[in-house]
Amino acid sequence: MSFPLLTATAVLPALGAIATAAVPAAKRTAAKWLALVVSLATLALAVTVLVRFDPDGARYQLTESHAWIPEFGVRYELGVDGIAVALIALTAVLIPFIILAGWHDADPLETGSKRWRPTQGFFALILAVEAMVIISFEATDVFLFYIFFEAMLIPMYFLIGGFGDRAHEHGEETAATQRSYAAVKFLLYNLVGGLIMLAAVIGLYVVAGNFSLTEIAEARANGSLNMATSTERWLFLGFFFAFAVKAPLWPLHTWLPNAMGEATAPVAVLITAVVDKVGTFAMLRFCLQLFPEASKWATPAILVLALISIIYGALLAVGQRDIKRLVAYASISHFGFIIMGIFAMTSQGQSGATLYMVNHGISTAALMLVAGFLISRRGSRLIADYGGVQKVAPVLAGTFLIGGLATLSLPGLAPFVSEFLVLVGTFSRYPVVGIIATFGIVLAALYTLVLYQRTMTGPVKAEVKHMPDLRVRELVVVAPLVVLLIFLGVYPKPVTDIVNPAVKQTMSDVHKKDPQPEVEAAK
Amino acid sequence: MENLIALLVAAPLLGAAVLLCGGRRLDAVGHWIGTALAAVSFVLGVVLFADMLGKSPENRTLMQHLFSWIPVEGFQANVGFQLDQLSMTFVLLITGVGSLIHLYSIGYMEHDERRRRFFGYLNLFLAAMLLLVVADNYLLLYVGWEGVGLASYLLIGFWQHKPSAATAAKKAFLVNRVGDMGLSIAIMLMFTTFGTFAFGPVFQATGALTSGADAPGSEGKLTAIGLMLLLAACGKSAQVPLQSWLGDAMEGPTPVSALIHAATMVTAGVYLIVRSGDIFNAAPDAQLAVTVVGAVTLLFGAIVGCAKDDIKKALAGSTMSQIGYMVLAAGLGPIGYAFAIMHLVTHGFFKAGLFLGAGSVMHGMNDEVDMRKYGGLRKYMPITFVTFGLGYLAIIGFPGLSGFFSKDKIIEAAFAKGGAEGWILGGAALLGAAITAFYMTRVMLMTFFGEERWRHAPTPSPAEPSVEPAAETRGAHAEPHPHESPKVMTIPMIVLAVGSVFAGAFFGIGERFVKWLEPVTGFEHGHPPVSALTVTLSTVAVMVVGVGFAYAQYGRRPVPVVAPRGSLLTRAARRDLLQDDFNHVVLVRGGEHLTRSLVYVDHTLVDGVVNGTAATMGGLSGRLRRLQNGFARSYAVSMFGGAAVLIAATLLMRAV
Amino acid sequence: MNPVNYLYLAALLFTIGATGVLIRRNAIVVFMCVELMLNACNLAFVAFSRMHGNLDGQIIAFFTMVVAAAEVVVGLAIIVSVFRARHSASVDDASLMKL
Amino acid sequence: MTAQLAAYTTSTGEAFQFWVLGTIAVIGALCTVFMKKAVHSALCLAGTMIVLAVFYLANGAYFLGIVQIVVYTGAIMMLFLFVVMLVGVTAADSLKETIKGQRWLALLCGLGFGILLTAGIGNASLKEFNGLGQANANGNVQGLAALIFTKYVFAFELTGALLITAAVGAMVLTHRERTERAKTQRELAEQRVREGKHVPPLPAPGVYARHNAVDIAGLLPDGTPSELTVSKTLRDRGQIRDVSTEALNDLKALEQRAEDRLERSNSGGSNSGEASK
Repeated sequence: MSFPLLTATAVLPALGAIATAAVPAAKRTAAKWLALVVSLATLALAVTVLVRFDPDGARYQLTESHAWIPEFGVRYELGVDGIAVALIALTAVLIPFIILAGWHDADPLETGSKRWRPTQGFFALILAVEAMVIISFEATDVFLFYIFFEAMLIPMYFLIGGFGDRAHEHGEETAATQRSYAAVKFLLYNLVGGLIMLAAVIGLYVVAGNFSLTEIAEARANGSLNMATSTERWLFLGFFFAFAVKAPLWPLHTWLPNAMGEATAPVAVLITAVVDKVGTFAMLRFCLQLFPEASKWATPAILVLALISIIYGALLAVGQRDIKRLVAYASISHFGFIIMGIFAMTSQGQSGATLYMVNHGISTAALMLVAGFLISRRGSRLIADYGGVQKVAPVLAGTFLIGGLATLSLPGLAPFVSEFLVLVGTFSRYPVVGIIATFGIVLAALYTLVLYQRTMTGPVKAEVKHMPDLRVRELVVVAPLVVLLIFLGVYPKPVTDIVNPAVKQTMSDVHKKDPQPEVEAAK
Repeated sequence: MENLIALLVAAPLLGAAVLLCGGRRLDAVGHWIGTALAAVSFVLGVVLFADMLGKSPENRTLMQHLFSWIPVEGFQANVGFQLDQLSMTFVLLITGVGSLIHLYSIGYMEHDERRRRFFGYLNLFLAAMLLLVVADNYLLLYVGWEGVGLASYLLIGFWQHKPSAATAAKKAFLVNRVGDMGLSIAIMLMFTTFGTFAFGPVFQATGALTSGADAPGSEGKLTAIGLMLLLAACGKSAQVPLQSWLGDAMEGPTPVSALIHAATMVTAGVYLIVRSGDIFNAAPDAQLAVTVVGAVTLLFGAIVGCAKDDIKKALAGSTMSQIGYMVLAAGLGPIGYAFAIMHLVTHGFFKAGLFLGAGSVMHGMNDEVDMRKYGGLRKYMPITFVTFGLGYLAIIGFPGLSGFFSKDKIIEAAFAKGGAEGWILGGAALLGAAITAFYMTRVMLMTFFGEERWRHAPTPSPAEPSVEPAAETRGAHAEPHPHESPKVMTIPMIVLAVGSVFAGAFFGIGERFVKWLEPVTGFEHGHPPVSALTVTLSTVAVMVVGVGFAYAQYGRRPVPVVAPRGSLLTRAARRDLLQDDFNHVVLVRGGEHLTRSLVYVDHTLVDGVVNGTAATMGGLSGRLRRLQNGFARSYAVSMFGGAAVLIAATLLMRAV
Repeated sequence: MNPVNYLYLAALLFTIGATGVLIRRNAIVVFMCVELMLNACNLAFVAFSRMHGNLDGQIIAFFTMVVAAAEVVVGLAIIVSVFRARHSASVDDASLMKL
Repeated sequence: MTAQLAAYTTSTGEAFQFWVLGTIAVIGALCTVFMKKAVHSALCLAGTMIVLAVFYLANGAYFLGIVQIVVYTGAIMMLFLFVVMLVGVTAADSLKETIKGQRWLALLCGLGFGILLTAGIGNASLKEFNGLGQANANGNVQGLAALIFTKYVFAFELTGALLITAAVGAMVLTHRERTERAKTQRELAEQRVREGKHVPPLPAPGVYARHNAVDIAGLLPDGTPSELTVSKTLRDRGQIRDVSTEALNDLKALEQRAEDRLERSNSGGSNSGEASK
């Protein structure tokens, strides 16, 4: 038996989490370094996965399979396709930056404050989330996936509820109330989704007799497993609901602005750039493969919801007064694009959606982390409290602008590629939807530029006059993200090469072919 | 040779990267690096041009495939370049005028502490613009298209401390985004119709589509593509209805206005239309829309130009109007493409020259932009006066100068459209020529002639209250001492003036320019209903009339320092014909209300449903918790009762 | 007589024991009632054993007795320690099990 | 009577035994529930258990019947009695209900449960009665042993562990580590003085020359009993014998008698006086 690479990739951060949590309270810095080193080692393993993965090879590679609960046919089955590899790489890349960006976020508050901030816990929880996210991307057993899909909520709950911004405009008491509200809201939303999914998972077991994604998908493909139309639809809805909450899709989105607003910036990045991707990823892997007919049946409704998400999220982002909530609503808009790309059922749409997941992760991380640096300097999340930062902290403003430009999908930066692919993919099958979604790019420009203008330009406000520019640690966080944004914008081929075969497979799972161009069709 | 194309783009890109990432260490030499790399690009352009001239006209197109950009099933986007005569024309214009303006900026921006960054942005602009014109497919063109938009955004808002500049930059970007939406929809339409969006295959497929009668509704598709491309062009080239950003864009430093908002970027829309000529040729409805937009804009811009007292805004109106001419010509089909580009090039020379002249005037007048506070400057800035004057003569179409050749041809072609359309379009173009002569003469007279109004009324403060101490050190409040600009600024002006004088004749005589472009754009001679000579004579005549009117109003009477109230039209024109007010009321206010109400809805309705559910649950459980009295025996009763119910249920199930 | 009557008797005893659990407050008496319920079950098991003609039922009853013994030991120990702490053996006095 | 039918029914002797002892068992169970004092409940329960043991024997479960008597009745019930003794009497012994509606609900549930259970048994098809003749052929104990040490050996081992755990658990629960030094007599005396209550030792029970039992309260000078003299446990159980009325009556009678005697002696005196006169 070969080395269980996938297990190792997931187990390493888990062990790291335990080790970090076990570091004595006095050695705070040691815990930070330990977490950073573990996350970097995980990155190395993820890169190994990336290298060992052969895009033209079998659909699921590096597979591992062991019996787990034989009575219920639950197996410990791991395997990655191109989409999963890309997302694992994204996760592994982002976590070190998140850790580095949150270096001081969990330090004990200045003396006199009663709040207890367990530094070790903060970093251990981040690593725990990483482990769970990675194994969710790897699991090819529905039950195994479900367990970690749900288990993720626990560390996230503590990350949101336990660690807020250092300063808060309404005082520590209010902040704690709002934080716990946000954390509970996050938990409840996702638990409800998860419970409905659990019912669907059990239903799937009753119908199919086991939990193996590959076996069920194969049985569905060769016709040996027939589901009644209504059964398939109900099961699909059960799965989709959970993923739509996680993703999040309108109107199940309201937990995200609260969670992202109250959490520290690195945790907010963890939510939107890493954890939420599990939702969209699972739509692609589970909804489409297990329930192809029901997916096609639900497409019109889902496209409408995605479209509403795009426009609604963008409009609300324009109306926000809080920087982090603005980014949250922008993310809702972007998730609308991703879901639209998945359910457009075209190669371009799905490749674009996958690419979008990766790119959105990087671009939001860049924007949100810089926003976090900004907020930590002034101690306010309100846009109106800033002004003229460009003058005092040009590098901060510049990176913020690049993050913003990535968010508005400027060509040359990575998100453009994915957004355009999604739009083209949607347009070629549903022209009206595509055109309406295109309005989203105008609105994206509006909220980004308004944010930039109000915070960075104009006369220098007295409160920001002595704001320091980015420090070395912060620059180390932002610069690689910016480089990645530019590189993947100019040369996304490495990612698309990995993703394309997997998308081709998914397309054949749902028995869909790309619409042919008219000229060739005429020939 | 092909590799030089990539270098052409790479040189300024490298400059931008070095200058923007280099930090303060490069402050001392940054401007020279920027200028040098722009010049390198120009030299490369010239080398490529020489190489091109050495080939036969049919084989002049250079193609280079660099790498596969977005390879996805069924969707292939490449990074590849196509350099043909059309692109070449643009390359030379961009790098040539660009280099000159880099040079000029060294002087103009001398006292700005962020000069290095300014040159970085300028280089970024050059790279994006070059990418735009040498791209071999629409998607890559789109990259350049947005790239120039970004550079324009950064440069308009270069003086970010001024809220007006930041707002203007944002406005420009947003309005352009609306146009970009058109371009992206056009690309999507091409992809669904042809399966590709590379120039060559698309134009081939267009031909196949129109020749073969087997694709019903194909013209509708092509018209849709054409209209979307037109929307894109409107955004970038400030055509009605997306013109509102150009006037505000004058908040940027003057070299920026000269390079981006006069000579190059704003003409990208014309490039797009001419480049997509094959599509427009097959979609007459779209073509008609193009001509209408052009005609409306050329009058719109001209009227706005008449009313503005801000010298740069007056020139911006003029730019809008002149691009209207080009768009009009481009909408005329093969009879107009070449003339559109020819006017574009000559306009590039003289308008850049005019802007640089305006910048030179402002430089000497403590950044004063109000022409009512100029007057009689010809004595103090002779070189500026001469170069500006030559540009002025060129733009109004003074016989023999470059504007005369290019504009006259467009008017001719407009008449040659034939029928009522021809008469209307031609008439509009002719009227536009008259108004052009009027407002340009107005600018000329108010600036360089008449009494020295700046002497009587010491400059109060510039139009925008400046909060930036740097601007104050430039002495905005002191009495101006008009003086000639340094050599580094005047030399580019002189070069551009030479271009404005001779370029038209060089291109126009013997149809040299038309023949040069013909392999790319095609050409057919138009047949105006009246003879060409009549058109030319009437053009000159209306020009003279326009000049006369202007002289009567501004040359013979003193110009009031404070603007008179003016007629309704004047007041409307001062406010950009109320377009901004419309935008403000409908889009800005409406949008604000929409977003505000949506925020409210999200908070109360969407979130309210959830919170309401939570509250209901809370109330319900508050009632239920009274059952939890803490007595173990009570709990035991419920357990026992539950067991009884279970037995009953089992029995019932067995009974059934 | 039909041996099923043993089952009826077991049911009756079980019910009496359960009711006792519900109405008595003295923890010791409650405990005794629980023992009564367990014994009723044992009787049923023994009767079942006879019905089926194998000893499995008796085995279960045997195990029940063992477990009951263990339970009594721990349960009474709990009662004693609760009594020491509160000076009361009433189950109603331990009523903190509420929201 | 065919063999088939024999399996369905039992001998008349067993039937007689069932009806008599069954009645006793039910009465014992009811008494367990309704007796006011825990001791009585425990004794009634012991009676029921002995009856059940007989039933086990009658059902062929000889081993279990003996175990029932030895372990259950002999050991466990005695444990109960010990605890009753330790805990003593509390207010919990009152049969008055304190939770509203609890009694009615309990009776309702009990009635419903009983009826349903009976209906269930009646509903079940319990026609076959194989008897244990075959299973007990090699002796009941041997049969059980064979099962316990083969099929149920794992469970058996587990119960062993359970019992050990239970024993340890009981010790842990009831054992109290002494956390402070025991007070010396001197310290106790000093504490008493400091508190200022009952500086002298508590008064002894009993009435001089009449009663010396510990459950009889001593009388105060006015003849009323003093509770201080009796131990608290007895007080709580209400087991004080109050002899005050008796004592007062005695006193009254004594006085009466004394009066009578004095009067007589007076008269006697006078008589004697008279006599002496």
